[in-house]
Amino acid sequence: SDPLVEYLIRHGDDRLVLGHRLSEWCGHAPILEEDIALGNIALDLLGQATSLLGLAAEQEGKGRDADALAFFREAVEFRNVQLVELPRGDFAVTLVRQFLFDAYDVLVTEALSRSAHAPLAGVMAKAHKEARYHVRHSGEWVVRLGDGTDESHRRAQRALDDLWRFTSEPFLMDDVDRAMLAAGIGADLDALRPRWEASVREVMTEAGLQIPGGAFVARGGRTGRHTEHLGHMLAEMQIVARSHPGATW
Amino acid sequence: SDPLVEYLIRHGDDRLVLGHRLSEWCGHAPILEEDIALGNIALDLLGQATSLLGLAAEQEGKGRDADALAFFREAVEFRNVQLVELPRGDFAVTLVRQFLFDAYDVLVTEALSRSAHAPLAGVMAKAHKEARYHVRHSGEWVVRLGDGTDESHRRAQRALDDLWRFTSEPFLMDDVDRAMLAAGIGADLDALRPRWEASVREVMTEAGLQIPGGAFVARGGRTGRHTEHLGHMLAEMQIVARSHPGATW
Amino acid sequence: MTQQATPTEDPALLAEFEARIARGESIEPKDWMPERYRRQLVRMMSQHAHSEVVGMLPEGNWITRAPSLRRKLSLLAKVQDEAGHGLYIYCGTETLGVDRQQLLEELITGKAKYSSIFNYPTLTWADMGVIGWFVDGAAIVNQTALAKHCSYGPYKRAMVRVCKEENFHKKQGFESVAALAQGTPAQHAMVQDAVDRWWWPTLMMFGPPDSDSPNSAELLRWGVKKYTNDELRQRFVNLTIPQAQAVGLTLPDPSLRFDEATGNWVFGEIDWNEFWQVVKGDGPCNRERVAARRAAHEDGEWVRAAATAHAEKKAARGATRAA
Amino acid sequence: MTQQATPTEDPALLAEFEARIARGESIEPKDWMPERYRRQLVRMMSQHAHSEVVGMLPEGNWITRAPSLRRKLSLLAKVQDEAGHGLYIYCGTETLGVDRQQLLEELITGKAKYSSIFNYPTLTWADMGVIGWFVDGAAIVNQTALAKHCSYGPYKRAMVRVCKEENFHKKQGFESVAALAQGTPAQHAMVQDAVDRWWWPTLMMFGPPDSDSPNSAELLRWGVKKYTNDELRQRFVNLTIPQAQAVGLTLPDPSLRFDEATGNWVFGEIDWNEFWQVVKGDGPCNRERVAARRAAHEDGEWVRAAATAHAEKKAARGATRAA
Repeated sequence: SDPLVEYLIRHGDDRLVLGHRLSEWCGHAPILEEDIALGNIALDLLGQATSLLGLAAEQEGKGRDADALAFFREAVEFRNVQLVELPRGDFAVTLVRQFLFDAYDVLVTEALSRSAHAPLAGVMAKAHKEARYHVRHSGEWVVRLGDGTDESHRRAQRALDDLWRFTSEPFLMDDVDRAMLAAGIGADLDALRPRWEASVREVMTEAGLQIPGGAFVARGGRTGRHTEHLGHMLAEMQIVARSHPGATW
Repeated sequence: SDPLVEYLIRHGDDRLVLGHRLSEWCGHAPILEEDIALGNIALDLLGQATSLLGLAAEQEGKGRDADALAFFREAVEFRNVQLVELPRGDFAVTLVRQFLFDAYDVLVTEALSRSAHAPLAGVMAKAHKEARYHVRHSGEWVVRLGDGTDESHRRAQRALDDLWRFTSEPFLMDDVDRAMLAAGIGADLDALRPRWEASVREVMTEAGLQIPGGAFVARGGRTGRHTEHLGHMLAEMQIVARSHPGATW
Repeated sequence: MTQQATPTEDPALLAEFEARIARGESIEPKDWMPERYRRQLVRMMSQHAHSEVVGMLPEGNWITRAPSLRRKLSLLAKVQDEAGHGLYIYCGTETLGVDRQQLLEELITGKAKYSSIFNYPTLTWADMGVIGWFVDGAAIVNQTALAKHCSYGPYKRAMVRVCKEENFHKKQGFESVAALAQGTPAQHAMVQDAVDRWWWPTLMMFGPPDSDSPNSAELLRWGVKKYTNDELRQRFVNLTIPQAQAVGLTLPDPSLRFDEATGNWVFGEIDWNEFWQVVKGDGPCNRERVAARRAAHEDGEWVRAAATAHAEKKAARGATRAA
Repeated sequence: MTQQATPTEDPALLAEFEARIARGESIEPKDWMPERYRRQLVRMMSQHAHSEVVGMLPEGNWITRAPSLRRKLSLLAKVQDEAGHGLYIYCGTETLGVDRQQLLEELITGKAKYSSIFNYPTLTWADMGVIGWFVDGAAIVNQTALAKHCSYGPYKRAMVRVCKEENFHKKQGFESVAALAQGTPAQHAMVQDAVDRWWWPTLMMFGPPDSDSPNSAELLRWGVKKYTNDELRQRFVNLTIPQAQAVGLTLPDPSLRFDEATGNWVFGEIDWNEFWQVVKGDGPCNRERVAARRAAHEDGEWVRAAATAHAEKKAARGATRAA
């Protein structure tokens, strides 16, 4: 299949799934100001997803639209990285995961804002501006939690320990990435990885958090091999749409 | 609509929803023996639900079957009492809720085993035998938890405090119940209530648990006015079936 | 609201206060005001803020299940707006000397009042459109009057902002309702069922009948109220019924009829027993709403504690470096 | 498995032991047995019990989403059977002097081994049928041999019971697969995708190739093993491929061909890197499986403590009354 379609769906799915996970906090955050902040980040991500999946559907040319992709694909057809589909956990899990993604997002959106595919570049230029706000917000929280109380430190460290193995997948390049890079459309993820590590180490040091050892790399999302979490998330996300096939809303 | 169909659906839905809630424990119970016990109770309840919804669909005569009723109705069309749709919570919530239902079940299945509607009587006669095992199992656990450790007592008391307001609904009689009772088909729930209270008080006393005061009665499930929990439960339960309308499995 | 004994207000100050209001002047935080006026505003504003915050729950319940990306973003943005309104109005209550922490405490212990409508559960996707149409619609009828006439400056200005956003929400809600009403038979049935469940509770949002509302005279004189409960209720009904007719939906009221003479839609008897039950705390999900707010607060305690601890550490380091 | 130094076994006892086995006699718990034999059985039986228990998780993952009542009950009953098998075999290990608590501790700390197949996630409903067909099918090939030939009485008898139930599960699994394969295009695609994901991991269930299995000779002599890994793997492949063909499903192996001379289906190279990764703990969801068992255990601590406390109170009351 068309690697460009695949590529757009990957990045669209990352933001759809992560935006959905963030939206689960609505009405349940520890402070009203954070309900608003997390909601705003979710809106940004879901907006990006809508654009990217729309571009993918158009490029695919089979009459699907962004909603068809979002609400009528099975879990094995989704192409997000596993990192974003993990349950939101407690506030530490959410913010540590968010920071790990935001630090990547700031880099990948910057790279893709220079994509030879103009519509993609446009979406990513806007996304980059949003990512800069996101990473500041999540980075500040990682520091607050890591360097807050004993309890917040413990929760943040546990979150980091549990999430670390999922942080390689966003940077793994395969044939699709290489084809896109060669075409001037995609990002050089290999080049982004060390920059991501540097910025993550800086924040973790300030937060007093230890980056885990261990070489195990969790992967598979980019080819539809997800964790068992995604299916349950999609049950909730898709139930109304699936219950009324062909309806408009 | 036909009160008999309504009646069969009510009792079928109670057991479908409660059986589903119990099945959520599979693989996660505190002891392997309890995984088996809860699973067996779930099997009994789901088996009863299958029979009752099958009878309802037959009586309705519109070409639906038990699966159509279970997997293709909306939350507002379900007729279970609210008690059974509440989340499973911790082990205390599950077992206290189970006991409160089982104590009712033992009585209502006995009454309905004498129903003038022979198929219903048959299903309920078998269900009554099962209910006697269920209530012994759940009653023993309520005592173990209430009269176990401080922590188990606290959890059991909190469960009882939170669940009590949902225990009136199974006994509330409306026009459907009165029509069924008049036809010799249904149970006299008013007559069952004091017997239920007596057996519940006995177990709670042995367990050292206080029956809450407060007159508020939660209700609405029998007419489709559910809590917000049922919709989320059905999203999970129905997603695969709904994603493949018309398919057989 | 219980009438509490208040210190005898200086009659000269009181007269000047009432004259200012009669002249249409705004009362600002630093101005003199009768204690009963201050209490009334605190009650109204805190109830409004609590309502915005609690109101996030019935709608937040459906964000994860919104059936299209546009509706998902739209609903999330609506709930965001509500959070923002709550925040803004809480800040407004602080201008009247109220401690926000105490307000939060009252909410999570079930002592605070908030709009009764949010004690009803959202059972289908169609409830989202109907809430925007009915509930925001009813709130707008109430708040438009406040935005024009409320004598207390901070609250009046808050109402202007809130109304603007809520008008947009109502429009989007009605648009969703129309799409459902004109959609598939299942969608039409879904939205009709939602209308049947939300209509009467919405009419109860305007409060008890005028015959049952003891404070009205004073509130009208002090520019806290401009119209009576029944007047606002009737205005909402007159606005809404033609909208329902336009999209082929009925209201669950067999008594409904249009009175040519008054130009009013005459409607049936409201079940005031249900109203008082819900206000008293015995509605379908009062306990669940309070429990959800309390859980968010308690589960989030360690987060707030971390933010405080970190801020203190930062300040201490700053002080050390400065020293 | 590391070879540990064992006490020198009495050669006369060892000879008699091996003669009994050669005569086809059962070794029972109270009989003399070499320490290495005991350890081998403990290893096999505990791994089997752990596998049953961990195996509840990938299948339990779909009970709440089973798309028909019959399938829901069937899947729940299957997982129940597995729990029962686990319980039964844990009791069997106790006959060899093992403490069940210690076995549980090893499982939740990630030290215990269990069948590698359960470290793969179940991603669609079709995985349920394929697991019954492939995984129970592979287990049966292995366990049928044990049920006929295993020298240790308790384990042999357990295998007879287990095989009977697992044959039923395999039948139901294949029946589900057939229904999907012959169903809608979406169902066919779903089950084909499941087959493509589960085939190679299933072949890995039979363990490393014979060339890589150091213990085999002794195990064969002691009646703990009857057939080699490769023999059992080939038997499974020969059984299964015609079944796939019968329902129009392909296997994800372009090398597959039938060899007339041997009557075997010749298959491609297994990725032994993947096998060792998974065995080592780095499969797709090893960590998640162990974490789930640990969570169930830790979250349930207060329940077990309550049961113990209550039993003690009852006993004390009984003693008091008797006194």
